[in-house]
Amino acid sequence: MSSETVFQTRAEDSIGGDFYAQHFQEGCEENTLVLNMGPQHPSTHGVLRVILEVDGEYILRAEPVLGYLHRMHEKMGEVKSWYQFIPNMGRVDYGHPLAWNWAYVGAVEKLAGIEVPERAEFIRVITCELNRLASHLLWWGAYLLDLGAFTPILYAFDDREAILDILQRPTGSRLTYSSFRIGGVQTDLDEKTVQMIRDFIPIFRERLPMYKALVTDNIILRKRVEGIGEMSPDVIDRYGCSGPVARGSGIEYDVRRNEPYSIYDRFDFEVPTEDTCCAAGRYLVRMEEMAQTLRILEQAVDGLDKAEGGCIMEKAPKPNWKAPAGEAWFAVESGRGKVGVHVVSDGSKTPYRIKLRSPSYSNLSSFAEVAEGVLIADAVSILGSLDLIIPEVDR
Amino acid sequence: MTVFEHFRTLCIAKGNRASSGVDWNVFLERDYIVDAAELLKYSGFHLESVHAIDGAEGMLINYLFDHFTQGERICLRVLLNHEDVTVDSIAGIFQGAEWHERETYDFHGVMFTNNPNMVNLLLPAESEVHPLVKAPKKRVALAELLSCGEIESQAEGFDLLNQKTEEAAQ
Amino acid sequence: MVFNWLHFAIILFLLAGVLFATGPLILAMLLAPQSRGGDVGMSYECGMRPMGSPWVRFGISYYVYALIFLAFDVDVLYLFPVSAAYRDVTGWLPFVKVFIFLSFLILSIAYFWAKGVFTWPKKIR
Amino acid sequence: MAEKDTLKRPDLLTANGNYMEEPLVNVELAQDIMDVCRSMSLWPMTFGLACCAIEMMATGMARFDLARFGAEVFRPSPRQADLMIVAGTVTHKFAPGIVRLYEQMPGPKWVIAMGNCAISGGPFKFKGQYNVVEGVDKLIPVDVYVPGCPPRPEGLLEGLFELQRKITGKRWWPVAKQVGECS
Repeated sequence: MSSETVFQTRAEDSIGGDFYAQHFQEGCEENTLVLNMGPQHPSTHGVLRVILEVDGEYILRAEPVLGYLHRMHEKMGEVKSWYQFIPNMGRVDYGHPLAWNWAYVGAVEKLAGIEVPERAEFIRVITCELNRLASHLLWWGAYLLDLGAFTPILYAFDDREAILDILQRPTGSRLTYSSFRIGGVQTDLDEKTVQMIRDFIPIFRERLPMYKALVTDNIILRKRVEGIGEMSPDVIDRYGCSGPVARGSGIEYDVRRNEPYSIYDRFDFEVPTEDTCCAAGRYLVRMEEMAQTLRILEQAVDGLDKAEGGCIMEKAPKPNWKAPAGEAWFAVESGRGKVGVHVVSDGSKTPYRIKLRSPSYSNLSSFAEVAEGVLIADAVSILGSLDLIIPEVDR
Repeated sequence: MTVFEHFRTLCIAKGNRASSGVDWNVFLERDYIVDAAELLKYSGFHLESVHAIDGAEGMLINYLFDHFTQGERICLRVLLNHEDVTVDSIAGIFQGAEWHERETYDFHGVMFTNNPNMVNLLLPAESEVHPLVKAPKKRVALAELLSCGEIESQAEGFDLLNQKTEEAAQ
Repeated sequence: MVFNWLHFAIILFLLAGVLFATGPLILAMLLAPQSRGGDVGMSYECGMRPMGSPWVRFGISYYVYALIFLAFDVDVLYLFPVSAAYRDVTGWLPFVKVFIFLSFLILSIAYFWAKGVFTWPKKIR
Repeated sequence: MAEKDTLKRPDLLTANGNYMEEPLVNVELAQDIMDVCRSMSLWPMTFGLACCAIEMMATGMARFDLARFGAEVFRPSPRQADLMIVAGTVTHKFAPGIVRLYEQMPGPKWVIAMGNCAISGGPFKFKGQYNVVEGVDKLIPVDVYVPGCPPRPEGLLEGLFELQRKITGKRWWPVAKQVGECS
């Protein structure tokens, strides 16, 4: 069989697209091209697929198509027991899994009226904030890689590895943590881990100015992000965006501040905002957030010694524990925004319904409107500035 | 709860943020959801989530709204019969609702009329399976599932939550 | 014309160049197993089946930019002999001649500038 | 679809009719030399599906440095790649895409199934599941399985060594000591 016949056999049906492309094409203008960006695309950070209608290099319309990584977390919630569902939370968002851990565990604790020991709260804050740093570093490296700068990701992963070395001691894993338990955390922080964190904070604090000099002040980066992807506060409102995306548009909203959970009301930190509403604003907010996270970490590590109680409550729920009937909604701030978990229980061993509200999902839903009329190259910049984690979008 | 002072609601219940995370639970008739969403839009609320709970009495659609500055979480709830799970879309007011509604269609088979793009979002295209719909035997009465808090006002003939209050009284 | 070693070297150089470029391709064709059948021949579009014909209107702005660059690149070639021979000339006449040539280039830049080739809108909607 | 039927061969790689044609010059010595060359410069495709993709990235970064073993050139396009690292969960929706991408890779090509999801569906295999392909080997032939959820970068490196051993028939790198053996 020669290569020509191979080409011919597939040529006829190769222009058909699939259901979504055909559905999308119905609204197309004449002489435009329908182009798939993703699922296998390095700058969509996973398997996001965006169908674009392009006129030359300009995007006339864009429609994200989701579900290429739909992993049935909500269905699993109805099948697994209250405890068995915790590992799922480590896999919803691989960037900041501890926030999801916390959202789920917090919702169940709220439902059952469980009080968590003070020390456990401190450990949760420390590990969660370390994880936030790792998440922002991952975003930073990957975003700059999308924009064409390769070196920063090497620096970012260098620092990230230092964080993972610390985090794998109390959580037992490098990436998909599921160390939170209903009523506390799995493992206590030992002396060495605390010392590692204390050593890490000044080192990382020195790196931040270097990142600023190396990347943030770079004219090429500035040209790629400034004025790109403008999202007015109205857009934020209508799409329900949260986290750095909302703060980059001048909305001072952080769940840790506006709806303080756990012990976040004890810490002194600022909620950085930028009024530029563009990708540069979101970039700067995240960079500033890293500095603020270090501040929280410092205070939390200092407070850990004085905290009372153990790492988990006495008489913590057993594996076949039954939650009381009722419902609870719990929101936490993850690296991407507001994570919400709505648990509904009928009083049995398994949850009746679990709804996971993910921030990336709402942030991404605004993309179709924001990307209208921009260059394809800028669409990459916009997608990156939203900091997408696809498993979290698809769940 | 001044937003819904002059609005036709079935029931308004004051929840407790510390115990259930929602400040106000507002039950609405099916036809009023778009007007209610518009009201909330002008009061500066943003949409957090739209999702359904499959209960014995029917499909309960929850619309969660939050406010960036006031910090008040409102849950609008619409009960739909299992025979006719159709409700108006609020995607015209909160564009972010489009995806949430499509997801609800995927999981629970709830049809949202006037949604601009009513195709499968997460499941494969034209998939007819709605995985989170429960078998009729496994459905539990909503009164047992919900914890709405104190009932402030209630329309006549609305007795979805009454069973719960009786239980609590006993 | 006498065929001397220099010519032979040039031919050798050419041959080596051609081999350097085509050698790996030929080797791969001979030695590598070939993947056949299925969607091998389909154009790659991020793993999805392409939609519609690719023969549509496309953005010209970059190509105009690239063409201008190419044209100027070739023009620079003309300036090399000038710069090599310039130190042997006397008087202003050669300077004026080169300047006339360059002034046309400058005019063309001004023309493209006025046409807006160098500025692309960031957003069209 | 008559032509497609003629494609049916016993050695099909995918259900869609992809197969591998023998090289024109099938001399053993030449192939052996080529195999060593191939195994020492594997070009993986950037094919991060889920969580494992981050560990795959970490493997490519400075600390674990995949470049030491000649596999650091991550290519976004299957046309330039000869190794597909399936790093993450494969869903029914994306299954045709994965098969297509595999078919679009030129020969010779290899597949590493990285992580439990790609091996068997992993944690997402449960009664009543509706969207996850239970193992990417149901779609495309897999050469090396790297278990873990996600595997540590060392695990992926070991998987790469195993693939190199599979291609050349020889292990090229020292074997790590067992835990407890180290003094």
